[in-house]
Amino acid sequence: MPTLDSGNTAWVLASSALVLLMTPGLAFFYGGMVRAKSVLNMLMMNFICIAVVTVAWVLYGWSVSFGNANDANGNGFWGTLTQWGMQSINTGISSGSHATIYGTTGVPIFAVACFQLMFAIITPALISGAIADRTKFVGWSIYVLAWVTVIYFPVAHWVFSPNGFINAKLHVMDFAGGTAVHINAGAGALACALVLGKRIGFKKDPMRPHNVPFVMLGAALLWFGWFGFNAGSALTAGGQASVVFMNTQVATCTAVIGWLVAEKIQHGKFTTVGAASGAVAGLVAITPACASVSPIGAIFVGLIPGFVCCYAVNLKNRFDFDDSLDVVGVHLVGGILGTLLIGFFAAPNEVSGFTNGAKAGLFYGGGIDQLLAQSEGAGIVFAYSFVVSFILAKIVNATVGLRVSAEDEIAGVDQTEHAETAYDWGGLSGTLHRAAVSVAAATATSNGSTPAGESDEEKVTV
Amino acid sequence: MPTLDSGNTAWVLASSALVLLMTPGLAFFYGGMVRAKSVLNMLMMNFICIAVVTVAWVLYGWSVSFGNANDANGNGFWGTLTQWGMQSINTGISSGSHATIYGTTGVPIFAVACFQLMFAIITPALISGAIADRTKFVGWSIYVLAWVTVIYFPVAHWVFSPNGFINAKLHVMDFAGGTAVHINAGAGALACALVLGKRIGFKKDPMRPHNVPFVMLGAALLWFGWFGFNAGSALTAGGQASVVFMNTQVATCTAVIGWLVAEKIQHGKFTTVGAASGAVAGLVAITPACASVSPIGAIFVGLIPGFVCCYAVNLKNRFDFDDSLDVVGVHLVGGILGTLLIGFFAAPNEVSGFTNGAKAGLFYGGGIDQLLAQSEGAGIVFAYSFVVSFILAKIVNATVGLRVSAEDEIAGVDQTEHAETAYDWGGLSGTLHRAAVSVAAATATSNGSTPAGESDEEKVTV
Amino acid sequence: MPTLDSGNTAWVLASSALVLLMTPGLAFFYGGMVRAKSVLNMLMMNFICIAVVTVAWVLYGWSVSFGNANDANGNGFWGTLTQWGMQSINTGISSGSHATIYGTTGVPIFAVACFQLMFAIITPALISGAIADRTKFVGWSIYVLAWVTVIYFPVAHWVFSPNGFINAKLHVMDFAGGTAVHINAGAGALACALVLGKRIGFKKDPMRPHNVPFVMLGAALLWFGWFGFNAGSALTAGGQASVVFMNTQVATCTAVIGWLVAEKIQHGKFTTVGAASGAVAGLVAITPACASVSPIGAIFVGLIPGFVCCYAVNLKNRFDFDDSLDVVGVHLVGGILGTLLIGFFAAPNEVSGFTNGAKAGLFYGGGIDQLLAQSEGAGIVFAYSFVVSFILAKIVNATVGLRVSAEDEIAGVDQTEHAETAYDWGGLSGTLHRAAVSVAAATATSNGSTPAGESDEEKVTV
Amino acid sequence: MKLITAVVKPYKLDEVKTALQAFGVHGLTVNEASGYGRQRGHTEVYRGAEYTVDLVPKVRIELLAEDHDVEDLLNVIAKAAQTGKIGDGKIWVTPVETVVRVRTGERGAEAL
Amino acid sequence: MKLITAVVKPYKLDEVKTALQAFGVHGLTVNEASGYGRQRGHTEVYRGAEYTVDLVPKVRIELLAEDHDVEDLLNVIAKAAQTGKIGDGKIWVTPVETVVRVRTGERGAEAL
Amino acid sequence: MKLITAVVKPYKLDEVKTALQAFGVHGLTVNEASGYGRQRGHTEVYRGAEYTVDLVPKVRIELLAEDHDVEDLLNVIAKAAQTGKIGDGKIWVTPVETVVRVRTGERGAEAL
Ligand SMILES: Nc1ncnc2c1ncn2[C@@H]1O[C@H](COP(=O)(O)OP(=O)(O)O)[C@@H](O)[C@H]1O
Ligand SMILES: Nc1ncnc2c1ncn2[C@@H]1O[C@H](COP(=O)(O)OP(=O)(O)O)[C@@H](O)[C@H]1O
Ligand SMILES: Nc1ncnc2c1ncn2[C@@H]1O[C@H](COP(=O)(O)OP(=O)(O)O)[C@@H](O)[C@H]1O
Repeated sequence: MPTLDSGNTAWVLASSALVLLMTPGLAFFYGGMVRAKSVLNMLMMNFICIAVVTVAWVLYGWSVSFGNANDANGNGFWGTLTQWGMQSINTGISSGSHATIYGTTGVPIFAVACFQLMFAIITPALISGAIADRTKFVGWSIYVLAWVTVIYFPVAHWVFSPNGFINAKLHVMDFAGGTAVHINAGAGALACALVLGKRIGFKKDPMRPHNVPFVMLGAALLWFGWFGFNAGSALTAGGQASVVFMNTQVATCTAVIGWLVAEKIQHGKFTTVGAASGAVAGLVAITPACASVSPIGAIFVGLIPGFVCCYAVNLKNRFDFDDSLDVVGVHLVGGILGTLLIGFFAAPNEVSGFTNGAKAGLFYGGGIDQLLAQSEGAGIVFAYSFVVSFILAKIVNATVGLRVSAEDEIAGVDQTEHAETAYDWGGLSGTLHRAAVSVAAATATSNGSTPAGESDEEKVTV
Repeated sequence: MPTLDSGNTAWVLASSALVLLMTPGLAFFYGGMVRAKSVLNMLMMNFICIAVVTVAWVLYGWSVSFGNANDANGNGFWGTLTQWGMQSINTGISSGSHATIYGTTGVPIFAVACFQLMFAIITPALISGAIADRTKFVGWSIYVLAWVTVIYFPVAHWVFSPNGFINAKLHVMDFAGGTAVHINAGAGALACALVLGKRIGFKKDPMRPHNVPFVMLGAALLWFGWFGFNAGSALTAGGQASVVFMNTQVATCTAVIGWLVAEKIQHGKFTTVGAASGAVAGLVAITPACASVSPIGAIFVGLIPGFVCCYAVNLKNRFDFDDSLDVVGVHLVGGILGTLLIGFFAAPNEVSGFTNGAKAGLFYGGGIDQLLAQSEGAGIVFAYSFVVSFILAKIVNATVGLRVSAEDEIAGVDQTEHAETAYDWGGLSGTLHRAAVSVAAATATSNGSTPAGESDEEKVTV
Repeated sequence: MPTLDSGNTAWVLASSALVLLMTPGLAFFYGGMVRAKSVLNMLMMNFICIAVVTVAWVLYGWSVSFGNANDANGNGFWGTLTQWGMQSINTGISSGSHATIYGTTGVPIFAVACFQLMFAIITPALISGAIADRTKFVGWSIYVLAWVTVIYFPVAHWVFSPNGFINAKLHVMDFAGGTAVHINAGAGALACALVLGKRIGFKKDPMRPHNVPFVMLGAALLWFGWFGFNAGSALTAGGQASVVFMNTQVATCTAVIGWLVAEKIQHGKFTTVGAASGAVAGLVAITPACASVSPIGAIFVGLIPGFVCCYAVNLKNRFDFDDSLDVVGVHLVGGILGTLLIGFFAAPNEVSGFTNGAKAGLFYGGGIDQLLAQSEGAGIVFAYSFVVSFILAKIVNATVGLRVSAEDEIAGVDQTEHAETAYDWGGLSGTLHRAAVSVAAATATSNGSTPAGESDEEKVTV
Repeated sequence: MKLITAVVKPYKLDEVKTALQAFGVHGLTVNEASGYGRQRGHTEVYRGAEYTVDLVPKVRIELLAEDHDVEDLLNVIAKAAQTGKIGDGKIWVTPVETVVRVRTGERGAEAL
Repeated sequence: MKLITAVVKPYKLDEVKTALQAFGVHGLTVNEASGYGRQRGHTEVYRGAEYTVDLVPKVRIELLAEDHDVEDLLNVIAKAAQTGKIGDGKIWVTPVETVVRVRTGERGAEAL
Repeated sequence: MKLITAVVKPYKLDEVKTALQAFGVHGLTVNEASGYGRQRGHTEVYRGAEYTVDLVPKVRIELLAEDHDVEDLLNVIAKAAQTGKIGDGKIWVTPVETVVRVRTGERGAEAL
């Protein structure tokens, strides 16, 4: 049986921590872009994904996605329930026993489970950007639970499990999740934007970012964590992880340049939000391709999506759907581009790292096959994810409700959903009245008081 | 002699960096919660802990805490002074020599010393939250030095050193510091809150968080760094570290849920500050237990403290002591819960990783013994820490002084202690007068000018 | 041939991610110190370094700096072009092949290339602080490309490549870049400050930091990443990396203390910006020395520069050059001090880790030789960098232009260079008019509209 | 010459501005304000403490106008700012003795 | 109708508001302001440079009142805002010709 | 007693304050404001959308003065705030019936 490799394990554990950090990073990237009255709701929509998905993951998610990863006879559509609660997995702690290792990586399954969990967390979190400023927190939390259960867990099996059908049968190369993560989330975002509808004042009121440095901070944390996301996906600390790391860096940088150039052409300026968005577009695009291309190839896998996505963010205005923070324009479009560009730029040397029979790309003498395979994989995930995401959103919206009332939206979801204000610079804050704080009192009042920003009814001060 | 393991060393070094980051994370978690006029003082109280404790650590702290870790005949109460300045430790650099390894970990003592140093830094830093808005910077710095010397260094020996009496004699399971770090800091916080007394306007003026996104940022950095704190405590990158990582994640998430539910019951809302607080409560509670329970057990070791701590933060109002940012409610209560819950949820497989004769918990057929042991450990650390912290605070307060004057507190400690303002959005800043900046001039003026926010004496503009 | 070491590789990859994070960290450290009207420009000046330098690095930078690192007969002045595009380097992916390892580290060249790339990114980024509030974004981007090509890539070869002349011939000890990074960037900063000239209102208008918590956040991220910078430079996870980690921590802390003490003497207050600046000064000074001194030595290598740099930041006022954020006072002065202090504090045991014939320092019985060698190295890098930086700045300024117009500078470079506002707290933002957003429209308008803050011509609202 | 001061709901500012422009007003000055009145605020929760925020955000518009325009301007502003809900705000008129245009030193009507 | 404008220390706002409510005032408008006067500011230090901040934070309260209430209101406000220390601020009264309640279009006293 | 209100460019505030001090003014109150007028704003770009910001930042100065000083003060302020470029702002004067110094209760000229 394979033995433990402390170096690989150290890398996978470090990568797991890096990927966990991506979700707060995303929260700030998104949170900085919304108006000051809904930044907290945006942070919370992301934060709650961590909590909800983690619980589902240990209970059944891991088992459904990877529970039969080592079983060549898996049906390819979903895993098992036999590893529910992760109980049957050997930790290797009790003397004499050995930790169950994932494949031939020398890394304990528990470490790989931590790593893959972080992917399951950030994927639904990505959707939140499409429905900023108007989402009911409870409805969203339930939606996230349903979404990962019915969509992410199986799709992760299809794409990431050695015996998943997209991976094993269709020979798709998706190293770190162009389909399973970005196209998947992008499709969900489109569905949610359509179900929830436009924000009040969409295309009329100005809705500029309230804190651009936070957008940059978020982008920086995403970039930092993404090295764990991509290079960690090698599950080993060696040559492949090293090239993947370099490719990730290169594509992200050329994407920044691509976006800035497109912006200069369109608006005559290089913006900060544009540079941050370009970086994310590049990270998205290189995610599936990072282990299939050479650094030279990575230049194009970044440059092209960076440039194109800058135009793609205008789609929502053209087709008039309120994908508030451009999840479609960046993650769906970027994910599709990255997945398909593999069909052109996949290089023989890198491709040899894949054991699923994938071929080199069109520009590297591999012919058209891989491009077709990639398209197939992208198409299947998009179709499945969009349809099911749409249905789930309709159901949740019709039951618990996914969208807040118009008054609440105008007052701001921070106040109405979370009873908080993001910032208080001290000016007039002397004008709050402090309520009795004993739990008793608090409970009493809390019933009467539905916090509301522009609530017009007379209301007794607590 | 044990040989170097590069994988384990890489993990311990990476973990050390992660734990260092926790202190700035804490600074932002706390800093976002105070009013805009004292955020810098809060950042500084945390930042100075890093500086002061590090110097004490290399000079004598490490030696006192771990200097005789490998000596089975240690008295169990404190280490040695023989490793002062860390001079006697072999770095393994000069050819032919070998780095002195810590126990059987394959990790150089220097790496373990870096890792443990970060624990010594954040423990006193945790206390700062209890005395926000009113603390003299110099007094605090001196208090921190005294506190780690008299309290943390010995207690760390009791709990973390293989021959420490709480560890070896009492068979307490405290993997990463439920007693040594959180109960210890919580007791210190209670003592300081009592000695310094309440802020002007406590329970009267509104004192809401001035920057909630910073609270969330801090919580995110804490969470990220905590993986190093807990999983790094395995000092090896293998099966145990992997399970610990998973348990840490699980408990933190269920604690978020626990807190939010309790909040919904009390106030009818899910708040951002609540979610962040729940995460910290969960991280605190799982810290001692992360290597003693299974992922299923971790669900409860997070959920219960998360729920309970949300009520515990009301204690300060009930009993009328100004633990400003709820260090008692979160770290003391959470630390006690985590330490005791081990007595119920410790699972045989995980427990087998301990070599100090600890037993499984009540729910896992281990009987009542471990619960008693845990209570004993928790009680001893609380009693020692509270009494000594109280005495030290009294002494420092009576000599250098720990609390600022009423005028200074009203004007804001940022202005009066640090001569700075946290934010300047540019509006009226054209109205500052720039002073001569040559050192000479500066020195001259600085004497005359005791910065004061509401200073009413006529004063010549520099 | 040397075989792969997964532990060392994990550490170098993790370190690479840490060092990448330093540049955004620097962006916030600087960004918090400028006025609110130019924070985005500052973030962008740093962010663009990542993009520009990365592309240059894979295309030719790595090859020029390290392409012939293993060749003892290298000319010592620059590497090769044979590794352009990094194509000739074996990834070790295709079965049977082995990744090309860097020296005897057991780490793939690709990993080392990622690590060294991050150094090439942050060095020019450091310069940006000297020319805050007034720099043309396009001119800066071009300057960065020219600067790394003509200055950083060769200098990195001189200092870091085993066969570089400063390293091999002059026996200079510069472990992580006191000369190649900090003196180099400091000299460039001085040159740029002189070429661009002073800001309007320098020494007249108040220019206080607009967001001090961001300064602290940046310092924290720098500190965190710096462990990768210094300890990662060992390229192995063992005894040397462990001591380096400890020395880095110790010197940074004593520098914080040194700066705060100097500040107390000068102004009677301990400031937050001062503490953050002291930390950076300490990190700068220990960078070259971290592997040459013992922890006791590190105390002084931090304390002295921390204290001295606090006075050095007044040089710009004395000599009346507008090094806006004190790159000279901190990085040039700190870098020189760190490099020279090695000549006094280098300890035999640590020095034995160097294979270039370096000697112990004056206080450790090594005589004066090493001090002379260090001075020589520092002098050569300063002279070369200052002269060439100055010439390049003159050229770029004379052609594309490096400085914005007076109106733009008064209005603020965020508005005029990037058409953005950093913050919008929501107050009067209802008063923006949203323009047509279709690309067509956008393009149309963008021509007519040269965004301007105080533009006085009549202008039709879009 | 008169000074018209209007305190209205922030999200109404745009409509008021547009209406005034349509009427032919070429300038005005605005600042953020907080209002207290029949319209009540909202409740916030932090760590077990509930706060009542009883000031609501408003914008305060100042408009220098010639006497004969005042009546019309009052109606224009009131119409544009009206939602019919409590909290719509107030408008008041105070006499102005002199107006100076800083740029030119012009006085009175020419200064507008 | 008169407009009473009071510039007071920020942390006194709450007391002023409470006193006015007690007196029976049902509305007012507040905004942040900075004051310059006998009361001096404080010194700040950044990287070796010392700054003197000579504007101190104040709040500015506007209160529309009927003529017969003015005298009492002046006393109520002055009493509530007083600390006896330099910097307590000023109150002044200006004549108002018309007041309109935006919601209803009511004029004069009814508009309050 | 009169109230002089001046709306000027923010970076001119310092000069105005200095000029007033030189004239012998011992106090004033300032707040941030945004102005709309001939001077137009600027364009901003976010993710493909262009915004026109048509309010420009101003500062609003309030100065209580005795009748006989008003004329001089108007000139002092206008001179100090003038750049000659569009957007320099306005100054206006309104009558004040009473002034109270909160600290002492003094009225009228003594209150300044
Ligand atoms: N007496 C007053 N003086 C000054 N401002 C007032 C006064 N009364 C009300 N206001 C302002 O008018 C706003 C709206 O008043 P409110 O009583 O809430 O609703 P409405 O005007 O529709 O009756 C308040 O928020 C406050 O800003
Ligand atoms: N002439 C004035 N015009 C307008 N506001 C003034 C004037 N003089 C003082 N103030 C305001 O009153 C505040 C307090 O005045 P100050 O002279 O400091 O104390 P006091 O009123 O107690 O004598 C100042 O901060 C300023 O806001
Ligand atoms: N009718 C008005 N009422 C109140 N404030 C005005 C009025 N007209 C202009 N202002 C203020 O004066 C400022 C400058 O006016 P503007 O027309 O831009 O330039 P100028 O005064 O040089 O002609 C405006 O930004 C606005 O704040």
